[in-house]
Amino acid sequence: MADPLALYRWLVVCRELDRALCLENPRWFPIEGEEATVVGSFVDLRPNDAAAPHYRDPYVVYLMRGAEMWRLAAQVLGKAAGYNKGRSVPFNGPVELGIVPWVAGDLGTTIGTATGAALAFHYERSDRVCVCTFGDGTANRGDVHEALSLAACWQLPIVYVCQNNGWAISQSASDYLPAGVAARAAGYGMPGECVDGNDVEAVRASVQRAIERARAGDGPTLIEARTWRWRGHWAGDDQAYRLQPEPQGLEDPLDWYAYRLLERGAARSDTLQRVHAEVSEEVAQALARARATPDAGAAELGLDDVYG
Amino acid sequence: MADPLALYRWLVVCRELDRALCLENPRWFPIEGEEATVVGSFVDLRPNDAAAPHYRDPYVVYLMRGAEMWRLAAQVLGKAAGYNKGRSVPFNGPVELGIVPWVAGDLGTTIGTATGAALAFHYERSDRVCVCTFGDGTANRGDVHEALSLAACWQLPIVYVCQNNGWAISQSASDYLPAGVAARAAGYGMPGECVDGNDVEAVRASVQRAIERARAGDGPTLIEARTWRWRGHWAGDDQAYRLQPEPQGLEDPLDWYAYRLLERGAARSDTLQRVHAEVSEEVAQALARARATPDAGAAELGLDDVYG
Amino acid sequence: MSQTEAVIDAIAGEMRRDERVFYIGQDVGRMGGSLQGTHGLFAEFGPWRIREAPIAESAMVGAAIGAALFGQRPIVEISFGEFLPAAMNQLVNQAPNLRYMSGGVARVPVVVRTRVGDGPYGGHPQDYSAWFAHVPGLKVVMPGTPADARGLMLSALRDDNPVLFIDPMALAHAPRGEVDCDGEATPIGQARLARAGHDVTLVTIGSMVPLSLRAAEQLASLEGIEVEVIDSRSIQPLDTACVLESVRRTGRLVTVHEAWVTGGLGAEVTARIAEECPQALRAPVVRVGTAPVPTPSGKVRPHALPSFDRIIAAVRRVVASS
Amino acid sequence: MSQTEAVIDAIAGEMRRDERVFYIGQDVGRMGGSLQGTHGLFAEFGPWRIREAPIAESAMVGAAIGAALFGQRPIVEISFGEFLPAAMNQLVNQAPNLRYMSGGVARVPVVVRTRVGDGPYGGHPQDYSAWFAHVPGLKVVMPGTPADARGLMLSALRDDNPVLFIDPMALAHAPRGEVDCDGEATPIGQARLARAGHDVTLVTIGSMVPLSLRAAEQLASLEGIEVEVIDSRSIQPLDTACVLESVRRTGRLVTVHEAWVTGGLGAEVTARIAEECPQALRAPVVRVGTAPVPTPSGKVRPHALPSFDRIIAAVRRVVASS
Ligand SMILES: Cc1ncc(C[n+]2csc(CCOP(=O)(O)OP(=O)(O)O)c2C)c(N)n1
Ligand SMILES: Cc1ncc(C[n+]2csc(CCOP(=O)(O)OP(=O)(O)O)c2C)c(N)n1
Ligand SMILES: [Mg+2]
Ligand SMILES: [Mg+2]
Repeated sequence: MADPLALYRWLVVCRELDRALCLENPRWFPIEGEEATVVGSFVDLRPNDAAAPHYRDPYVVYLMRGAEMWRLAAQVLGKAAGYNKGRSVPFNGPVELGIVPWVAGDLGTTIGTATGAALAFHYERSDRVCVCTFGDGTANRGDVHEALSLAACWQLPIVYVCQNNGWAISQSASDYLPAGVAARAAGYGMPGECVDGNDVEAVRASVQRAIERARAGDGPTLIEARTWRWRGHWAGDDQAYRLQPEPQGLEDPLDWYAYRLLERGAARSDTLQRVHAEVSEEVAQALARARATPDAGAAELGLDDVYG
Repeated sequence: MADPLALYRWLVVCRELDRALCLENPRWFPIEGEEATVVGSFVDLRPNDAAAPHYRDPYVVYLMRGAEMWRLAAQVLGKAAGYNKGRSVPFNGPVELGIVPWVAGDLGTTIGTATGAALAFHYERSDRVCVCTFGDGTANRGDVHEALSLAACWQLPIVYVCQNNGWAISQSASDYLPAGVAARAAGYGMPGECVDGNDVEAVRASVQRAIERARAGDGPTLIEARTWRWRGHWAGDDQAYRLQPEPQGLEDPLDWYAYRLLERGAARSDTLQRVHAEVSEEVAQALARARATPDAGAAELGLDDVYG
Repeated sequence: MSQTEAVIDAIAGEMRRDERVFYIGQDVGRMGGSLQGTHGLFAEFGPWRIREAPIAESAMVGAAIGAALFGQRPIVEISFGEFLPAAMNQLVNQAPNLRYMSGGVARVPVVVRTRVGDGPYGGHPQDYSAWFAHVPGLKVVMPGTPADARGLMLSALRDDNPVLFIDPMALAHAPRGEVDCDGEATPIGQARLARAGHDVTLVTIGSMVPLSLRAAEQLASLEGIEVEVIDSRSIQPLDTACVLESVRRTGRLVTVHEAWVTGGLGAEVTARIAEECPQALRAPVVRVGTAPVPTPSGKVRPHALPSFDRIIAAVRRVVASS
Repeated sequence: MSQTEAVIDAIAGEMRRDERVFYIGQDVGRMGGSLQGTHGLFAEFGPWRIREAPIAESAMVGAAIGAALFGQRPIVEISFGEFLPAAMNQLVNQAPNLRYMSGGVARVPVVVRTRVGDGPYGGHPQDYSAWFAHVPGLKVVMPGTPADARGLMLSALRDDNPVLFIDPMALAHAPRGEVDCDGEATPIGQARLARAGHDVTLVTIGSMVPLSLRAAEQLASLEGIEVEVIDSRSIQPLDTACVLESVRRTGRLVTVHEAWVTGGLGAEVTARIAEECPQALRAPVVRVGTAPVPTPSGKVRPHALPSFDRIIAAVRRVVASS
């Protein structure tokens, strides 16, 4: 269980690391603006649960599970020291930490795998659970439907969180989601909920309730966390397609949580500033360490790593 | 528009032909008990609309479109005179009559094709529509979700009718449909309705409303027609897996409609009996004619019919 | 035992031995599976381990992969090979990539069982097995005898990689054959010399194994042509050494499988010969498979499928042309 | 023109000429498509004819097939070949079967456009093109020059059968080449003699065409080896006559494509040689393709892909071994 300051720290890690990675690699998919949804969805998992984050900068989730930041940075830089040995898409995560990995780039497919993690836990009659996030665009893939159906039929211990950031590359969600994603829950006979995805406490509370249901054997839940993609689809995206103005009153999930902590007297502003400074330093060091390592190359081709 | 007696006649055609086909081919998938859903869904289509019936004995739909009964019977007997030249699964229908055909046996796939028929009509800005039925088991296929999403996004002129007969081969719908199928409509922002699938007038009224919406440019509808599979999955199925008793008060859709016609004075019982007799005779003749034709064979291999 | 009984024997044995093994499929419970392919398993193991799945092939395979990744050893049945395309993203973008893309860490002990070809049921005959050999990371096996059906299933279940296990439907219930129920597993990737011969090498698999053997017997007794029949058993990995050795002796190659010819197993076997020892070929290779049409139904089907007569004709041709 | 510009030119031309042609894809509107593959089309034709689709590849392809069946001539774009598996049931159980199974009645004039391989974008490189040649009923083309990109797209759009049109990403923006915008369509199923030579026949396709030509030039100038380069252009139907004629002259065959070797185009080309004229082969065939690993990313990728050096080495080997 993360205390308020630890929670804030994860939000900051999410943002600072992402910003740094965007500068390193214009093809990185930035998470800025969506930190509360990511952090709130995964921060309460136990180490032996499974985490299946959406592809958009999921590194904070990997870090929560114990991944080393410099090795993740190495993935973005295409270094041999990446957990993926430089082979896969960089947003892949280390499977040895209970992460459902990204071993290809087709959206929707990992939701089946995540559902299988929940099946493993269900089958062994443990109280382990899986949290699985996916995009609002991804929600239209057939695999999402099939996975939700299967999880509902078998009452699997999984929490599906749709990270609705309003966009799928250049398309606006208003064009491909005539109704909200949470409205789909009823069709599977599972609880559905729509939360403010910029409010880390709201996301966390909703996910916690769903996790409890899952641990108790009461099956899956579908949560829709409404947030916003602040930046382009990829870091270098000029977004010439964005014609509509930003929605009014968009919250910055970090500021929002910082204000709350200050209001409640749960933290002082210099403490928060120190968190930013520490994290910046940590990110800089991780990047420096990653940069100093060799690029992935012929040695990582790995003809012997295909079959085990 | 079918008058009451014509409507009754279609119900009888559906049942009598099916019974005869079951006797001819133990692998035929019988429709008995579900006639009202099939007939009610398709009877109000215009000739230039598209019909995409579920695979379970869809012949009455093909007949409504103008197919010749003996040529359909020929398909079940594996004769060269079948519209499919004996090549495909027998439940295939003639594409030249605006039917979305069954050219393989994988469930769900034809729903995409049916949605494409609606796309063609939408694209040409006509008021043509497509009616597409599918099973309650099929409803869990990813393709159904994707097709409904696409139709909702583009507001395509299509009516989806889930022919919920309570079974998918040996599985009971209570095991794979935690909620009704109509409950899924809200998730696509489309109207959804659940009707008594044994009441041909109810099915028809619901589908007619949906067709009108579709013609008017108001997009797709999802209807769930609740009916019951009286027989086995295939004609020769011993159904050893059926442990539950039949639901109470199951209506025979033919009797039910006959009673209504009689009550209202819309038909006399000897008229109805004559319909049965005429249809039986028609079916017998069609079968006899089909039987007398040659089996499909080497001449139908059709190496030149693969590409056009 | 029939091949189906032999497969079930292997599965039941492993399920008794290893709690982590369980089964996902449609109608695999009380009904006993398509072509009775899981007969008796539900009665012994119950609904927790013999799991009825909704019609959601991609989720079934995806869930099996995920469960394998998290410590179980599931079998997932796709009733017929015609439905593999519905789970194709899981089968080719996910299962075979997991180990390699995780830096060699992930283990994915999942068996995907399906059935292909013509047979007593007659429906859904499509045989797409060749596709899965194209994609590195999967193993693909197809038994041609009851003994191998049991032996290959045992190997598949004990393998830490995703294995596609393909039942040829034509052999589901007959011919029956001796099966040693305490016998060893059949190693994946080793072809079997089904019949020795010195005139022609015939490489075959699955349903075509007994047919090819019958053709070989007739050719030997009536025409004095001795055909060496190699049952490939595995499509990926492919046992090339065995075929090479044989073709070096016979100088003639015929390939026979129920799948289509273009891009099929026969193409790969032939290409490997042409890579290793083209000069050994004394006659043009002949490939036998389904005619280049979508596999038809009913009474048209026999005219599209490889047959006893077409095998005989193919062998005669390679003998005549050298 | 670049290949991408040439494809767009063909599409725009047909859209002007024929109202029934329209385009379905993701991000193909204002953004101009992945790799700018639809640049300018939205501005000219607007949202009715350049349709943005949800992330629902199976529905996209299914809808295009249905629209084709009901009188339109749609193009459906699957942004990257890696996503074809998500639409596999439509692509192989539906599109290629419609005509045959309807007794030769149905017409399915649909073009499925996708992109494969390494390239300026770098993502989603999987090349599954070989699968689609295995299944009767589809046509499969992959241009290797801007002129063929335009010409093959024109043919695809005018064909009454489902055509899978594959852009090799490596050639998306360069090299540029002359394109006659009033020129004829390139017939589907005819290979192109890209370079005449008498020592070795090299059959290639897509991204490997310019690379193979460069290798051939160097081999000619530095080593005096004259390589005949055949650009297959079409995977299904496959132009065998052209390759046979060449191999009969050169006695040596090298195949080069970006897809994996096992079960790839090279296997089928080689098998057809072994079926027709194995005795013409004076040296073992060499097949060049991606190494047998799931196609890796970034800096590992060049070590897996076929390269200039590997092509040179392959040619040297076939020359040395005869
Ligand atoms: C099956 C599939 N189709 C298309 C793509 C291309 N693609 C990559 S990201 C993306 C948008 C995804 O939208 P969403 O799920 O909302 O996630 P977001 O990018 O907004 O985080 C698309 C279409 C893909 N990767 N996989
Ligand atoms: C993709 C796919 N999976 C499985 C099957 C095997 N199968 C044939 S009919 C059937 C049951 C279908 O149930 P439902 O959709 O309710 O239709 P019903 O048979 O009840 O009319 C199944 C599972 C199939 N044909 N296609
Ligand atoms: Mg989004
Ligand atoms: Mg049903």
